[in-house]
Amino acid sequence: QDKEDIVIGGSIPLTGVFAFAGVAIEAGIQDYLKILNEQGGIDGRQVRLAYEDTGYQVDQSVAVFNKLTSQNENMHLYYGDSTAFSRTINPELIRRNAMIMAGASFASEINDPENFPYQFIAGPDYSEMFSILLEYIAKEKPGARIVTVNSDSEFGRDPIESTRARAAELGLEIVEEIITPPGAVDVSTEVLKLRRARPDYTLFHGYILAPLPEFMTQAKQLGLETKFMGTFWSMDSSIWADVGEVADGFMGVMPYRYYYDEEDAPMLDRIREMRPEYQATGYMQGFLTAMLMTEAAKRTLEAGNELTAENLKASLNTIEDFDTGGIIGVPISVPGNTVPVGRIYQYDAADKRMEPVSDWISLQE
Amino acid sequence: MSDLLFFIEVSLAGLGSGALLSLTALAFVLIYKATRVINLAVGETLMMGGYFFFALAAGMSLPVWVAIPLAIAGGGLIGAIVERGIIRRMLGESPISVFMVTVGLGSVLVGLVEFIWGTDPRSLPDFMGSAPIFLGEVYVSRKIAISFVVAAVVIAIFLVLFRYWRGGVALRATATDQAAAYSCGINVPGVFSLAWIIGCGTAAGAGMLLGQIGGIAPTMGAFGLSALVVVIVGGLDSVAGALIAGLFIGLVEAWTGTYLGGEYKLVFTFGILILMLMIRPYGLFGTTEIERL
Amino acid sequence: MRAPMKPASLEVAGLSLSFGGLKAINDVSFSVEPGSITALIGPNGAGKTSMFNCISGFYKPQRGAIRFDGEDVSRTHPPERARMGFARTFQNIALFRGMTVLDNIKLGRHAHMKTNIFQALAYFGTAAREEMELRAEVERDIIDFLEINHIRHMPVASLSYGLQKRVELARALAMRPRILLLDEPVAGMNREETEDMARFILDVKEEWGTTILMVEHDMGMVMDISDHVVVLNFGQVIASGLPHEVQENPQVVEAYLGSGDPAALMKRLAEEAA
Amino acid sequence: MAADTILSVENIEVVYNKTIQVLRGLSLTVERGKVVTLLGSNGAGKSTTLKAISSLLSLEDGAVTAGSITFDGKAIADDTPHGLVRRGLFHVMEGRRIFEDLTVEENLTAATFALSGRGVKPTSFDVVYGYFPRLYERRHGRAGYLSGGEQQMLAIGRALIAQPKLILLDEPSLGLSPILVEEIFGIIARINRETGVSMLLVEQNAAVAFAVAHYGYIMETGKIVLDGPTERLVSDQDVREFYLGMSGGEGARSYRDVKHYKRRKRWLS
Amino acid sequence: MRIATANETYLADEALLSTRTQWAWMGVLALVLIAAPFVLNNYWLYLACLVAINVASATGLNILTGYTGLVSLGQGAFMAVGAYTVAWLEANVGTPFFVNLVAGGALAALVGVFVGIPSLRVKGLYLAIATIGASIILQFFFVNWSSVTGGSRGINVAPATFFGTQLTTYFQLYWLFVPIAALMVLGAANLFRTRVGRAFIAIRDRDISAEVLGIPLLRYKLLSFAISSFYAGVAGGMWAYFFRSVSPESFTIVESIFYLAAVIVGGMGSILGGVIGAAFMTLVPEILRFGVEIASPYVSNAATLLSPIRTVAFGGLIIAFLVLEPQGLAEIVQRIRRFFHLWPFKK
Ligand SMILES: Nc1ncnc2c1ncn2[C@@H]1O[C@H](COP(=O)(O)OP(=O)(O)OP(=O)(O)O)[C@@H](O)[C@H]1O
Ligand SMILES: Nc1ncnc2c1ncn2[C@@H]1O[C@H](COP(=O)(O)OP(=O)(O)OP(=O)(O)O)[C@@H](O)[C@H]1O
Ligand SMILES: [Mg+2]
Ligand SMILES: [Mg+2]
Repeated sequence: QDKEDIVIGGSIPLTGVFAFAGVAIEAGIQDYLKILNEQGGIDGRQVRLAYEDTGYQVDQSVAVFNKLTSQNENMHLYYGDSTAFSRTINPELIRRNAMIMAGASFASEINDPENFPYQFIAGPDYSEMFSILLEYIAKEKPGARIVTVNSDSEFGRDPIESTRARAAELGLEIVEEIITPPGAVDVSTEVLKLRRARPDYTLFHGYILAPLPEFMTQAKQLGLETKFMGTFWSMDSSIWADVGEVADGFMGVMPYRYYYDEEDAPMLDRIREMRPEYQATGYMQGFLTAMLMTEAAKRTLEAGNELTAENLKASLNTIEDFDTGGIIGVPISVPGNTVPVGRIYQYDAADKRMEPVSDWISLQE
Repeated sequence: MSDLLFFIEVSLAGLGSGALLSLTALAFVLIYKATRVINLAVGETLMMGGYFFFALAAGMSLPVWVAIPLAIAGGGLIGAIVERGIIRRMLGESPISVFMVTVGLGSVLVGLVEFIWGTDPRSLPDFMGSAPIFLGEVYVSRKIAISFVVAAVVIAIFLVLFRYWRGGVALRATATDQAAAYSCGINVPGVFSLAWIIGCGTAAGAGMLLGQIGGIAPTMGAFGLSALVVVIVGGLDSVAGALIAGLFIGLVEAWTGTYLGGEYKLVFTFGILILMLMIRPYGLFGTTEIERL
Repeated sequence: MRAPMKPASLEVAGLSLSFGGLKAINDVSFSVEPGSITALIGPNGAGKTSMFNCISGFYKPQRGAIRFDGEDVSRTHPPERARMGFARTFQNIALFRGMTVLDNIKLGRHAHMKTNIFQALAYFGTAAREEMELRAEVERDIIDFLEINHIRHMPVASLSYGLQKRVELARALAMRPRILLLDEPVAGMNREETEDMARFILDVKEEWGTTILMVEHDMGMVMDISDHVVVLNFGQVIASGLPHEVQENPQVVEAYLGSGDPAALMKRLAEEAA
Repeated sequence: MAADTILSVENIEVVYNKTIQVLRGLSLTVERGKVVTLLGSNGAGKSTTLKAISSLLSLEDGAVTAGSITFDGKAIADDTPHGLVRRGLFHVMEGRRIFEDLTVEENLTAATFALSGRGVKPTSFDVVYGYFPRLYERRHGRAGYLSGGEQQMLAIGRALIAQPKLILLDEPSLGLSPILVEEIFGIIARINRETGVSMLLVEQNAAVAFAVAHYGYIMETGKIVLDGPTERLVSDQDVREFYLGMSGGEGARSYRDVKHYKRRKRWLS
Repeated sequence: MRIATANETYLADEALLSTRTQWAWMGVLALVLIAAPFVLNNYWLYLACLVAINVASATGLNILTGYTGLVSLGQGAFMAVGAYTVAWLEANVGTPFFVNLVAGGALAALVGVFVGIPSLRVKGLYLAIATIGASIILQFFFVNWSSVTGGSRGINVAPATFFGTQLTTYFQLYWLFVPIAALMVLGAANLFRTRVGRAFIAIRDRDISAEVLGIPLLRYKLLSFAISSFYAGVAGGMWAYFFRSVSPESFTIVESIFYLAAVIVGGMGSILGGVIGAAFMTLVPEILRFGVEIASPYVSNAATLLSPIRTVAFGGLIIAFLVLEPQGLAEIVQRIRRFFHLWPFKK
């Protein structure tokens, strides 16, 4: 039999600080592959995920990559778990010219087809997320006062500079930039700063949950009238479920639909059929990533080309007005390394759900 | 709002978190005083305290006032197990070996927490309420204020104990020379156990307070590192030093965080640490080691 | 046997050292003749070890001078003094417990060796040559001399107290001493072992021509082998002279020697009991 | 065994690190109220014997592998080291082992733990200061800065506070000036006389040990080779030669005359 | 018991390998190392390179901590200095890799000396804590000195080039890393045959008396820091060529703990110990990975247990070795050697 499986390799954080995402991502990828394979796979070839846990540590991610590549012949697609890994493995990807990679990192740095020719992001990068947030704010409240709160990590610092520029363009005023040391829990002094700045919007980035609830609690106690917003990794409704009343009204940018979204979406129906219980945002990310990757592979094979990284990436960039089955509410294109689309959702503590408060905002002209 | 008022608020918040540092530092001091061991796993024991409370109050839905003492006891139990199982076998080994053992212990505890509770951060059932406290116009976070009071009371108790109770002498005697302490009729294993149990119990208590403020996660052990700075500045064997240095570091962190930016907090505190080691190696109140030829 | 060196003289002039309020050494002056054995005795806490620490440079006296062969060395650091020819043993044995006897002895030569870090990393060449010379010399002049051939490869921690004291002496000898400071060389030894050590000390003086300054509480040995005795009390010199002169000095008897006779003690005890 | 035996050691063997055997069937007894001395050359195992009696061996990875030790009528096998102290056995260890970081007074306080659970009235520290006035002067200073002699006084002072029935003294004369040796041995004898406490005394300075002891043992490489009342020991030829340094006739021989030849002890041959 | 070998010359008595059996073993080892890259697959070659890097760094730390008794939790930070230097030189100067590695080592050594200054006043645990402080301060510079370090994103590193060939595969890097690591280990072993090494040990055993015996304390303590961080710097440089990207998050305090653990598990104050400790600690997680793979059909979500198990095993190993085998693996090796020495056919 010459129709061998196509393998998606995966350095996935099933444990460590990012485990909650990794577990969901793995499920998302697997489910999409199941759907795809049921439909006959790609060109009659089945697609299979070969992955291992990395604990969200770069050296482990690299080790897993090396292990999987030496064990699997037909690995043409890869899922990586962190910005540091994406960066570290980049030269090796270029050297091998055998696979394209996407992953859990939305780092702006990766959105650079020149330096990261064989990687992409199945959504907007962090700067683009902030752009989406700022566009929303500019529309809701022109000239609004904004405070950004970022964690002192690579993740947290990613969009700071681009945000400054974008806010200026949109006529928004950044009145304070707060940076918290990584792992800080006591944020009282930061809250005091916030009180002094009196912003209309407070934008968090570089956190998953903590210390956002404490921030919001104290701000509420102080009677601050500010709206709190976050980015993709803070947007899962299940992590907010435990926080309670304080979480009500938290907003943020989300590139995908939620599991429970009611708008018409055949893929969501399918997912709910396969998995009767709630699936986190990471699931959608994994699902869409797998969809885009395999689409690229499909287009490459259909064009009669070999599955090299170069060909795969070229095929990926041919994706235009592509229907994701409702995972994203509008047809998408991948002209470069990202899919710069998103929507603002807001948390409703009573329903324990994120509700859409805007239309889909696309940064593509 | 006036700058002065802002400064006072920031300083009060600093003192509040400083008190938590003091309490954690106290856990270092208690264990060091009796066993000459710098227990680098204090941070992780603190984390365990948070998770115990979580398991009892959220998992088993016990009332808070039952869960708190039980979680502290759980911390003590860790201390007891570690002391009986590991530290006691290492009597007479170099302090550095024992130090490294506690580093390993920290890793084991983190692994266990990830094993049992996973890596997701959690929030603790609230037992402090959240109505803010205003001292005149000055705002103080309720949780921080409560933590401050608790830490102050606990430290005061230990200060009094060490002043008037001859057990303090036993602790220090054991630390200086175990064989000689035995030969004076001091129950050396008892002193070891006691120090570890109380030290780890204190850490667990601090963990619950900290968890109230910022939730719990397997990474919260990093707080122990700041507390380490506190004990070095205050003196490894001084309860009063832990108190004063804790408040001091808390203030420094608040000021640098506010006026320079959060990213400067750690550099500043560790800068102070190194400076301190250069000028007064044994801290503000620590006992200098006697070195004679 | 190695060629004797030119013996060195040592002079302590007006030396004072205090710790906080405590005057451990108070304006002490004495001198040690080249090639002699001088004993420094005195009650516990009189400042003898502190004096040794000043001479070897470990303590910095507040006042006074230490002259070695007429040259003031008070400003030099311990390692420099080691290079000049100061060598010592310690009251509480200070051997390096993680090393073998041979390495301990070789270590004594440190200050006189030249291998630098790069030569050390490469080893072959200069470093190897120097090490071999040292080894040959140590074997010939020290290990044989002190009769410690059988233990040369043993870790010092496993040796008995008496042998450890002997290894300390060996290490001091490896320092090419021109003046040897011995701090209680026979403390904790019984009569037989003391006799052996006394013999070595005399041999070092005679065959190596080393000047020796010794602190010791064993009066039997001190009075037998030393040429000159200096007595300290409360950080001050209260007497000095030939052994028998000092022995009869009433002040010394009162502060330090006591009856000096176990028989007298026995008698006194018997009387008290009665 | 006589009824007034406070300590009896029978055929004990001690092994360090599970490999090095140090004591090979050593036996000795101490009668109540008596001072017994144990002599022997370096490394013979004297300190080891004392540590075996006070159960401190385990701290140095040593163990009693055979034989038995009875203190005050009861085997010590089940006692913890501190339990033994509280039963009235106090070990003044080799090298003083005072608590350097504590003050003189705190060192004495530490010794009061020996009285726990015994229901005896604590001794006033003045008793110690009475015997050793120099300690009184330095009672608030850190003990680590005391001179050797003062530290030895403190070590003995701690034993006094503990009100023991038996004191094990390991080389109390080590590093002390002649007059202090006399003084301290005088005090040891006085303490023995005034309080009736029994003592087992390990010494290198045989002459003074014989001055205070009623009975003596001489050990060599882990075994007792000679024992007897002091009067008998001091007249033994080998003891005179090897421990008291008297060659044949009267008085000690001079160190200058000692030559490099190895003499042999009778008890070894 | 081993009977003392009666060597005829002092030279033979002081040689590193004194018996024919030892030479034979060394020969076997060399052959294995030469044959390995032709036999191993890419993954194992990757691990072999990683072991070489870790051996170099652990051996350096062993000089400082195992032999000189100065506990350092800064080895990771020193490696970072080396790695950044190499990355910067590659990006801005383009000097040959060998020069870069030496420069990385040298700069790390310089920083090491600086960090070592507190050892003038403090030792033991206090020093260990000072090194934690120093690495946190270094970390701050890595994050904030963006113009040189690339800030929190770090820098990418061009591959090492050797006579025009880019060393990009693990097969190629193996031939670079293993000889360098071997040379460094040999250097360390040599060190302890000379006065420099002896001085280090003396400082570890009792520093104040070492001074009186003629060893300038500060100079030697700093020298030890310098050598140790030089080793770390070179190892960090190799790391940079290996992972080809350096960021502040590459070298955390956990890395430093890893190296200290490697030295402890291997055996403090034993060159052999540093080497096998580093190899062992690098390979244990991989062995656990295979263990989990085997268990995965029987245990549900075995994959998610891997990381906690590793974390526990990492700490557990440190504890177990310190409690049960304080001399480390080196001692176990010695014991095995002694055992075989009793065999009928010895050398
Ligand atoms: N580093 C120090 N700090 C404070 N006091 C000290 C120090 N070193 C010595 N002393 C004090 O100085 C005095 C002299 O001590 P030293 O050790 O020189 O006495 P010594 O004559 O050697 O006595 P011994 O015969 O008992 O050894 C003592 O009172 C001692 O307590
Ligand atoms: N902790 C130990 N581990 C291994 N061997 C030991 C230990 N302690 C003592 N020894 C060995 O046991 C033997 C007896 O030692 P011990 O200290 O009992 O002798 P001692 O008679 O008291 O001698 P000294 O007069 O030197 O005090 C010595 O050979 C010594 O090397
Ligand atoms: Mg002295
Ligand atoms: Mg002894």
